Amino acid sequence: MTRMTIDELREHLCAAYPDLCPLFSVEFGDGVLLVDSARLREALEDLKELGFDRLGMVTAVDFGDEFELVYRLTSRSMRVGMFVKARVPRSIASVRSTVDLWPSADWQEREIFDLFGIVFEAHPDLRRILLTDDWVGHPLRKDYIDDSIIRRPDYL
Amino acid sequence: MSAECRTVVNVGPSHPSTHGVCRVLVELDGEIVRRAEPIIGYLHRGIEKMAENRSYLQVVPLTDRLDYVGSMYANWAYCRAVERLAGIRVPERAEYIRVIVCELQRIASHMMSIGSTGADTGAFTAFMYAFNQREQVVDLFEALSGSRLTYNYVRPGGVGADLPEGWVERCREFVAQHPAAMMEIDDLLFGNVICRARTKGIGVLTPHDAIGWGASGPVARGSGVDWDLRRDDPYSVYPRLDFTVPLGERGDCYDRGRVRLWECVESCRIVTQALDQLEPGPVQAEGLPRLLAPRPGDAYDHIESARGSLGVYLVSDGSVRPYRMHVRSPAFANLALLPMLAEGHTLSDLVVVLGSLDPVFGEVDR
Amino acid sequence: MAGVDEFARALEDTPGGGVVLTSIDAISNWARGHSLWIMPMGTACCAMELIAASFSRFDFDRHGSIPRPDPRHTDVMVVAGTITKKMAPSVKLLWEQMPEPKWCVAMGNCAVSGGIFHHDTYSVIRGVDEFLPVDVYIAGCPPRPESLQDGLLRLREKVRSESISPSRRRTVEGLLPLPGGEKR
Amino acid sequence: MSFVWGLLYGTGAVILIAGGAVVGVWWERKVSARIQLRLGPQQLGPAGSLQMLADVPKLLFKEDVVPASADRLLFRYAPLAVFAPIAMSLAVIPFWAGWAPLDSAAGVLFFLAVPSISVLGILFSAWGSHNTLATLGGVRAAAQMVSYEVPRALAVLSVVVLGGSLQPSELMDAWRWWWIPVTLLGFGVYFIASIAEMNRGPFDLPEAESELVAGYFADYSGIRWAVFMMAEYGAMIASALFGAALFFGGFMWLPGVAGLAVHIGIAALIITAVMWVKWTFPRLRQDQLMTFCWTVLTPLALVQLVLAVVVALWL
Repeated sequence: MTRMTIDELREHLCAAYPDLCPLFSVEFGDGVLLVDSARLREALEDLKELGFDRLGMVTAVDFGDEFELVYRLTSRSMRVGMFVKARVPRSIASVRSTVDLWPSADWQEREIFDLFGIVFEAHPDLRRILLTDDWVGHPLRKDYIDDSIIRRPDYL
Repeated sequence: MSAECRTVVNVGPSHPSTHGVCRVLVELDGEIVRRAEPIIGYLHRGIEKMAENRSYLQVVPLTDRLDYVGSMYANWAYCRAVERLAGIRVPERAEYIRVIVCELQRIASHMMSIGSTGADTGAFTAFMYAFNQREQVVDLFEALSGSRLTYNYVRPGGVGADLPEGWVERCREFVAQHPAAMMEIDDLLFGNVICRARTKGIGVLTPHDAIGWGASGPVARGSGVDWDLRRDDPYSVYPRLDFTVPLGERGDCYDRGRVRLWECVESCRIVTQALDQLEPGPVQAEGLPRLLAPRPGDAYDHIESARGSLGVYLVSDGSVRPYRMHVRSPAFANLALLPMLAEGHTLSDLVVVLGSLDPVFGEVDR
Repeated sequence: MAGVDEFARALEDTPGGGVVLTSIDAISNWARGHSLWIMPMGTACCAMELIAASFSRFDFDRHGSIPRPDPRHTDVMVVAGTITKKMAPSVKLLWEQMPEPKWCVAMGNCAVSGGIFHHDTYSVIRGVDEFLPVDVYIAGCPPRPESLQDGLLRLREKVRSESISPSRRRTVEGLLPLPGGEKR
Repeated sequence: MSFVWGLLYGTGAVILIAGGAVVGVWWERKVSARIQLRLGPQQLGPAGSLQMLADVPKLLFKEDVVPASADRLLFRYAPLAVFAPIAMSLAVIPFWAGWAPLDSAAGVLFFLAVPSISVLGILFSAWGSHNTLATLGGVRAAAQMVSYEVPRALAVLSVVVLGGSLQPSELMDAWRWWWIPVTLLGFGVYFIASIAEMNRGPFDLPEAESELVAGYFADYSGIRWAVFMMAEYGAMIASALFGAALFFGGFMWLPGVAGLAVHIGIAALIITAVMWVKWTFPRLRQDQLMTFCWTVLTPLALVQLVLAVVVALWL
């Protein structure tokens, strides 16, 4: 069980799934697989087959017109981690849930739904998790407005 | 008994053994838990949103308040992400100091967890004994950073200040006495036949579930999942240090507790080695601008905290503020196991299982 | 407490009754002040210091203050930590469950004013005094247990000035509404 | 005449228990503090011994809350229903050679039977509070107190077999020092079963702080709660005094007042041991509690009983 380097990972990935190969890049020392939101589910399934048995983190980033979904996968056998990123348009912010692949996605997807308003299809129990059930809006969106927020004076 | 006979009991959000503000809706059939649903978010303070309006350095105090039992971890994980993003090289002495404080922090945090196992099972005295050990670590940290709880010590590029005079000796003293004190607490708690009966075979987590549910830290290692970032994804100076990763076998509350116990002893070894290898030098990277403005991109880095792999995901848009910060919280992932682990046990076991997952709600809710 | 109020009024109307009333006040205030049992409303970081306060090193039992998890048995609610909008109704409910006379200590910057979470956040209530009548504010993030000790001793001074008679009692604004309306 | 005597006795018992509880709570706070490396109450009086003088008036002056959803009648009188049987049980404890306040021919039986009535009070309070946690606590208490009656009674029975009487004064007159080694096992069973009877750690499931917050008295405030605490300490005092008499001879060691002092001293040691156990041991689970009672404690009590019978026959 030795630690795999990024290059080895790329080779391994390309050998197993040639169609994913061109989407692979390296950013700040981490392997990143940038996929289309339509193919996201497929790519994640492939990577699970490849040996990525842990879904460490799922989160989203608000880029204005689009949301970027970030999946952090870890493999115990290869001892390596990598990212899968996919962009979904803001207008139809919806993506297939991964709870059936990795149960750890359960609460994390609820959290993204809560704070970003991205809907995960086929999620068993998609409710707000951190905020109250009657909360209006999704606070981590950049355009979230709440009268109760007091802006901090810009000292820096 | 039919399903109609179920009683719904609300545990929390302010309950002596939820370790913070967690609410657990429990469906009971007599005393047997049929369904336990944790309801979290009572301490959701929006730290991730706040970070978007702070400069990179100003976020560090916020990370203190994430895992308030082990502030150093969140500091360090955040700083590693910033350093990766901005390409900062940290001086060696600073790395050693970070390892030392984080291993001490592991002791402090595990003391809290082991002690609260005592409190959950009703042995409050063991909690006091464990807490006394924690107080000594807190004293050491106070000498370092001036604060007892929220240290703000690990900063991007190094640490806040060099070790004060005489600190190394005090630290050695503490580390020397700690394993013996640890054994005393072990005798008082896990040596007690009632405590063993209360924790053995309770809340069994299989390795398969541990991996699938993203459990990490002592919770996963208690089930025999041999995964420790310090060894498997080595960071900082850990490759130069010799330590073993204690593993459990059955994955019950007892094993999780024992793993924490042995981790404390291992931490003492690590601290001793790190103190031996510590050499004079700068503790802060030179030439850092007052306002960091990393190039656009995103970076993730994680460390092994007392609760598991604590990761920080940072997105930069090139400005002086993070565009987005996300904390991958181990306690959040571990707590999601509660419904599975508590089912079929009694209400008394529920609090023990919850305690053995060692959630810190600052980190769970963020 | 209606019976006590009437009794106190009757005493005040009786010649010489004031002396008796003052004596009763002195005894009850002394007893209350020296036996301030804590309802630990610990939510965040300050809760750690609140725990430390009653443990071996600081040991508030020396002053007769012991923590009891049950609101019905306690006198002082120490709100230690950030109160979020989701948590506030629970805090208020627990406060209502405490029997009179009761006091509230806001421990730490978050409970005083929101502290570090005052700005830019959407879910934090800026100070517990937005919905509870706070008697003692303790600054610090988190305050040291010694500060909490000082706060409780100051609360004891404040208790000393109270009276069972309605006309001599300080007027407190009762329960304030939760910010953003009632939600439970 | 018997009414006046009863009134006098009742007042005496209440004063005794109240005084005992005041001293007991202070002592417990000091003992637990010592075990936990703390100091305990320190400010009022020497070693904080007057601390309870502040606590009791404070509880007296506290608001008496009755929850709106509570069954008012049951809720209000449950503390009395818990307290009264325990106060009554003090009546048959022999304090003086040939004398007990109520020297009934079935005194020992009285002592075993009457305090158990307080379980009804606990159920009243649990049901009356209209609170799930309290109800759970009350049901736990009922199961536990009824079960531990058995080994406790069997343990006491072994002394009765040796003495050949159920009348406290006669039993004490028959008491000989060599009963101590013979009934030592019985005392162990009596000690453990009594701890369970008075709902104290490690058998404090009905009021388990970390699970049920405060169990059946979770909704009681002020003086009503104090009555519950007094009942708990009263049960402890009664059990300790009775055990000191039956298993250790109590006042039989020395004549007169000195004997009484020895008796109280032994009882105080037993009480301290009860506190020591509480502050050292974790709490059992409900099923473990019942298993322990029926598979360990009851057989042991039976063994003790057989032993006592053999010794009694052999003599």
